[in-house]
Amino acid sequence: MNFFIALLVSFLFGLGIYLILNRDIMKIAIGFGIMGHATNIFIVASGILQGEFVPIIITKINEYTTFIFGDDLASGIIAPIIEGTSEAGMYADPLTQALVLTAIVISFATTAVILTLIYHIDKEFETTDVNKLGRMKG
Amino acid sequence: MLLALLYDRSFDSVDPFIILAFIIFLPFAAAFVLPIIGSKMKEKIGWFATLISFICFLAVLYLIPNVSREENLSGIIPWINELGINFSLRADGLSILLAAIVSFIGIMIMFYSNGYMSPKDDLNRYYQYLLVFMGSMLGIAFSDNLILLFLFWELTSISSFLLIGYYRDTEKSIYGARKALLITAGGGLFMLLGFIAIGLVTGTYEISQIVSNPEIILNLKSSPDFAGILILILIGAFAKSAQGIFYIWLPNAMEAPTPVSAFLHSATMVKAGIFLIARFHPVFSGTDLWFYLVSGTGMITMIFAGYIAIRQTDLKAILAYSTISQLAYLVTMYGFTTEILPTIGVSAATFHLLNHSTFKACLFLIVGIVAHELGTRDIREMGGLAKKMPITFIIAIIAAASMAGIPPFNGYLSKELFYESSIIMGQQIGGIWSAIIPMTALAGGVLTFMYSLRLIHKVFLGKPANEEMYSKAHEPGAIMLIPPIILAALIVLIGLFPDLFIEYLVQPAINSIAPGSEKLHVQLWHGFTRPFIMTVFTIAIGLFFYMKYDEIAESQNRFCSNYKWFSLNNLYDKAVNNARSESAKISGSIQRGPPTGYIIWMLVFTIFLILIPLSGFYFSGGNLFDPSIMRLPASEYFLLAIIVITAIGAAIAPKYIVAIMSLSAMGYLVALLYAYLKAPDLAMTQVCVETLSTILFLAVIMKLRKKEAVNPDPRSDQITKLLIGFISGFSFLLVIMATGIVEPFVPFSEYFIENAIELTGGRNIVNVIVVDFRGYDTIGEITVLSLAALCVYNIIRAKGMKKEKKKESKEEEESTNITDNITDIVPEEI
Amino acid sequence: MILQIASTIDNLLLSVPFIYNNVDVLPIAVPLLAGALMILFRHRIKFQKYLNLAVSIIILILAFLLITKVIVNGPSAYAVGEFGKYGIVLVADLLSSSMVLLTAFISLMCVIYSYEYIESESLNQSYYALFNLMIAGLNGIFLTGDIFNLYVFFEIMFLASIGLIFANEKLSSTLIEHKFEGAFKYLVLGMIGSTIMLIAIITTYGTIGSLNMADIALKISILNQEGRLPWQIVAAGLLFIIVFGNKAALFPLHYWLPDVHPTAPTPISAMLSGILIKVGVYGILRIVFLIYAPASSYYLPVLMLISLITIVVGAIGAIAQTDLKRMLAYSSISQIGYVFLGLSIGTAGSIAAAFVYMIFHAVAKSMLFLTAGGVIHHAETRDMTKMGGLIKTMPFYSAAFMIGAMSIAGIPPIAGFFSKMYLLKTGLEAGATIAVFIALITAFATIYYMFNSWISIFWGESLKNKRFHSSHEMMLPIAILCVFAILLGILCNPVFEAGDIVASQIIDPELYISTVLKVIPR
Amino acid sequence: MTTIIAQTISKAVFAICLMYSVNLFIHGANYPGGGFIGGVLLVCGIILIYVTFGINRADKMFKQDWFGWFGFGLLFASIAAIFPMFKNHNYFRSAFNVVHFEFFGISFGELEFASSMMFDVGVYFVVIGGLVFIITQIGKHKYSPPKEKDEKNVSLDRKDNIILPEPKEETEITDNTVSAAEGLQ
Repeated sequence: MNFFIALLVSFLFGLGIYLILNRDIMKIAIGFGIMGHATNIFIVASGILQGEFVPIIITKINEYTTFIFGDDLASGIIAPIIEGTSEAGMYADPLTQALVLTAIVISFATTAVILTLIYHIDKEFETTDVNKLGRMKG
Repeated sequence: MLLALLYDRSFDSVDPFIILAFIIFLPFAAAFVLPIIGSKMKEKIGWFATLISFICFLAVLYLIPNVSREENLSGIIPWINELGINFSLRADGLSILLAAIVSFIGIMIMFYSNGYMSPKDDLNRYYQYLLVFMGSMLGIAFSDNLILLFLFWELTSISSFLLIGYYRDTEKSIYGARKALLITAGGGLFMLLGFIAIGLVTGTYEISQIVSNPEIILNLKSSPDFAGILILILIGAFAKSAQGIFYIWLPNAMEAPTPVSAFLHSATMVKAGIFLIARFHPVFSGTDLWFYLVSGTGMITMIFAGYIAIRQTDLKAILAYSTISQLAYLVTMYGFTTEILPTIGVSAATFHLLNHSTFKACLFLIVGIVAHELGTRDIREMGGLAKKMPITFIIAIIAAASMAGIPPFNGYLSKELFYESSIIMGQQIGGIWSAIIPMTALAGGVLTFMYSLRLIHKVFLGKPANEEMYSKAHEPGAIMLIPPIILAALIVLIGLFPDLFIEYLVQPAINSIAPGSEKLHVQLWHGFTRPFIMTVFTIAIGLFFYMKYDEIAESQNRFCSNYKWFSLNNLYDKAVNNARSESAKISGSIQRGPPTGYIIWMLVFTIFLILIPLSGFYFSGGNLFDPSIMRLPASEYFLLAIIVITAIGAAIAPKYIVAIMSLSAMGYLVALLYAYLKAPDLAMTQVCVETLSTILFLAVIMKLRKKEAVNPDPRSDQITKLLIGFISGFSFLLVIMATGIVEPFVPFSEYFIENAIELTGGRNIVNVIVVDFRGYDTIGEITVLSLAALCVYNIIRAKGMKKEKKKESKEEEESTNITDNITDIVPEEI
Repeated sequence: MILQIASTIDNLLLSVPFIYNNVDVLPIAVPLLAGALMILFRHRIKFQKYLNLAVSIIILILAFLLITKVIVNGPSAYAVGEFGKYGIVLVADLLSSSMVLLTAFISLMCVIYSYEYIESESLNQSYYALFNLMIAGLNGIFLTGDIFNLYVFFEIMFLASIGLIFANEKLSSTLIEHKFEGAFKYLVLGMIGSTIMLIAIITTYGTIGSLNMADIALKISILNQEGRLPWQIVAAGLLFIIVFGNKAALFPLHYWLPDVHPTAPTPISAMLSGILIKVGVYGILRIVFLIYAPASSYYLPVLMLISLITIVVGAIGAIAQTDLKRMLAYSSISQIGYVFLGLSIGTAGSIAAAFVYMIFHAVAKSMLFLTAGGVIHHAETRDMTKMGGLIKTMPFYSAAFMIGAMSIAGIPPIAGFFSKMYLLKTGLEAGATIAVFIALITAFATIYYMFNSWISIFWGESLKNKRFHSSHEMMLPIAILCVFAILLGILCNPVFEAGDIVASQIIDPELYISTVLKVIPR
Repeated sequence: MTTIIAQTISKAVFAICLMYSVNLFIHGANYPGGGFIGGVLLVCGIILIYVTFGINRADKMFKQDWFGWFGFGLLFASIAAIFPMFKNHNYFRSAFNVVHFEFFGISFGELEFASSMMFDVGVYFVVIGGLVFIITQIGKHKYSPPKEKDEKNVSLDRKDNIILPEPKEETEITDNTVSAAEGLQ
């Protein structure tokens, strides 16, 4: 896997973990957000097929076009989309992208839950300090 | 006529196994249906229970001729193969002896209880427990499988626990019940381990196979685990029979109703440990360890318990310590392995087993009568009852004399045997032991004589100490008198005609322990032998010391009050009372409360686990970095740098708004990164989701009290956290770096790319995977989304107990642990 | 005989091909569908109640049919979408199908209990939906043969359990702040666990190129035979241990459990302690003995060590507690340590023992929690020191609690004894004497804390003598579980036999792998 | 932000979002897009309306039971997944068919009908319903400490040892709650 992406991912992980250990409850949520991003980047970047092309097979071009994310954007700015079916190695790994799609949703869902919880904890404990969340111990 | 009926063997065709199973299950079945019958019979339910035990007794009697002919009465039903547990029953002499004692004393006790228990008590429960106990005791007697035996063994512990705690409101009963359960059931656990170990060494749990096969026994004795097995099993047996350090539960168990004490804690349940020792006698005996552990423990307990019994003032406590002491006789004798008359110890012990049950049960019933009439069990409040209760007095004399070993009662016979065996044993060891062992036996006898005499003297003779109570006292009703009379008659009968009982009960038992042993000969008069001389000495010395009885008791009391810490009870109480507070300390230091510590533990553990294979790989010369992968377009460096900057911004900004905005910016940049990584779907999704999550964050922040992060930790804490973050980030880096396809394998993605159009008709492979190839994941994903919505809904509407915060916290401080309360009622005996 | 009955049922089932062919997926599909229906019918209270009961019973029947199919025909693989190993394969071997059956059984009991116990508004609006989706998640975890799918269903179960923790009970005795605090800890630790799980999954995928468990297992064993097992694969397996250990509450990961289990509403506590922590056991069984089996020499010593610490720590915590439900939660930690002890010894016998232990513990512990719910309602407090003398007013509950306590403490003839003995026996056979001895000492502590709490709840002076109208809907599940706790003890042969088969399937995963790889993609 | 201009613009943006989201949804199989992205985009539009108009007004405008939406979506997706079973196929088995529209020899193009499309409809609904529900729930909620009166009632009930169903909490949010929009401005 690419070293710099890996460095970025692990840096974000480290940062996320540091934030999760933070005293402030909101920072914990932010930490999870950062960690979620790190995981997602990791998943995308660790795709086995490191091809040059977006994983969309185009056999017939210009059947109809869309007005923002048309072929131009897809093939021009980001990566070229080639014509005709071709060998699998030419594409970026589609499976990891599909997995990330799922992972994004799941991390959004958990973020929503934790944010609701944080809001209620703030109301109930009258603080955002995690160290005060120690009423149950032993 | 009864005997004639027994010998009319018209049931010979019945499989003995069925009879055995019937004997065991009848009490259980009766206990099960008892509430139904109880609702009709009301307070007369005791007669039903009596009937059940009578039937059991008859069935046991029916088996006696078979056993004395040494027929093989056994049967087996396979139960659990994996554990080697079979429902196998077997009746030999020893089990018949125990079963006869259990069922006979059972009849007496249930009969007696009809008079003793008042109709106001919860009789159904009482008789249920008693019947369950009787069934499990019979189960112990007849089970041929070690694990089956253990099953019944623990059932007796449980039923004893319930019976001791019968008066469940009083703290003393609770204390006693808990103590009995912990010691007997806990000891049982160790015994279970011993049984399992035996099973592993011998390959079977069937007692008859282990005991009868000399090869197996030899195997076991030479096994390196022999000492461990023996100790584990003896722990169980001693705990049950209140020997050694485990004696402490028995005196407290006297909180049970008196018939229960008579039944469980003198006549039968405590005999289970003895029974086990007898059962394993053929396996373990003959080794030095056996003698030292068994006889040693027995002798020490015998003297110690007898000595402590002197200072007791509670009638039942005296009897409890006397029981411990008497059981110690049995243990001592079973520990003897002599070359001359090799089975003398076993014979003596087995005979005494029977005798002890009769006289001790009888004594307990007498005590029950006395306590019932006077309303107290304190020996200092009594006196002169002989005039008021002449019949009780006579019975008491018979029983006490038998216990003290005075001819012509049965206790005398077995005590003579005890003396004889101790002399022989002492001679065998030689040296100073030839004096010490008989002297110990003699000392035990003297102590027994003393407290037996005291019992009669203080209760029935002399002047009444409490006139008021004395005036109320009178002879009890026939229901309460008949059982002790029968028992007393039995004591006399065995004393005068021992041969009948020996032939049908004792001798088969001895044979089953030590096959082919000589016939036991007992006579009331057999010349001026050494045992007889010892008996004379016993009485003489006993009388001499009885003069100084009060002084001895006084000195003991002084010792106890001066050295309170010097007692096992104290140790037990400390352990039990402090268990909760001490473990609360430990648990509190592990479970500290705030989540941060928990997260740190989790991460540290994670890092530790990653380190294991990493270090293995590194030290075997692996290469962690592959330089070929360090290439990236220049434009992307810039993107990565901005992502890092925004992330740091989100991390350090104290104001929430800034942090959220920074996080949001980072999210959009990540979307751009996805675009660079050739994932247009992802980029679009990320942009939309990031927008929504920013809105969500903002919506929450607006409702918080403060819009700023709390002050950070002290610097040292922060450095620790940074360090943990750094190390975990680094270890993840190593894992991530290493991720890369191993050559020969074809990834799944190729299948998707090649077959997408053909199978699904879609060209966007990512989307096709999402809704088609792995659509099952997606349905999970939308479920997660719905669940999040439901969670939010539930969290918002969550309600808890109405707050009484301040009041409750005060109460918590004031309230003491339940175990603390018990310290007050710790009995004063050692 | 069991085989005969099973094959008869199986033959009968053959005549209904719709169910016979899809019985692997129906335990997941039916509750998913039911969950959606419950959301839609949330205003029709009666209908929803009966629908839910019907669905629970249907799932139980389906689980039963599934296990008979597995018993008769061996492990079966079911390709969702018919893409073979490339898609998602559901695999039902005896382990997973028996877990499904256990889940269906315990959840039916908890559902019946909930009718009376959960506040009506909470019950109608979200409870049924969450409950059904949680069952779908659990069954999905047990049946799936795909590691990423495992992650997804893991999240379903996780979020559903969080939602259920916040269901309101009638006469609640939990402070709302405790609920928030416990749930926060649960959520935070669970989310870290999820992140770690994703990393482990992707590391595996990035190295092996496969997401199918059987496929990965095969490829890893090939790599291992060639002697070039990459270290990150081993690390991924260890990371999975963190994830599942977190769910199962192994020692340094157990912190959330004593806070969460007691604060949840009682039927949910029963589900959490009965089933949800077993998910961790199931997962580790799959990880250690199937997917990363060649590297199991790394895993087992670690597991053994932490399981022993878990046993002791749980027992100490349980002794320390005065809060009834918290004591039970700590006891769950200790007991799950026993299961892991059996698992980490790693012989066929000890795995079978761990399996049996797991099942018996599930029955006993969920019954104890349900009983505790009634007791707490009656006493109006969770503090055991403030209770007392309840045996007079609630004899049924005292008997049930007694049976449960005996089972947990391992006193015969209740089920728990046989599993504990099996564990000790197989442990001794495998030569783990010290571990067995520690387990034994802790078993003694178990007797102490279980009976001590029984005494302080049911004996002693009765402080309050109030009448408590325990409804039949609350007593019925307890009674059924009681009967099972006793009957499973006396008639435990089928369970033991199943345990043997399960252990043999786990030790030798070849059958599993070949079953999955035989499925042909279209 | 609750100016007329913002409100008008947001209406327009909502319309564009709606159209584009449908477009994305239909394109999903062949181009970037799909039910999920389409749904999220529409949610963005809806939330924009919520932000600009305030929650209560926006609720009145949409008159939607978002709770039901995701229930419906889940049901739809489930049924779409189960459906192949009735055709003797496995769960989630997909099929597609390309239909040529040809009348009187004139080709009107071709349309592709895929079963996964049906499933995608479910996804679409769940995403819209779920996300909007989450955000509006969090936005709507206003913390109110339990009233004294309730407490007394409950404690009285407890003393009488009769488990009464607790008084139903009002599920509908009263009008005086602070809207998220105010918070978001």
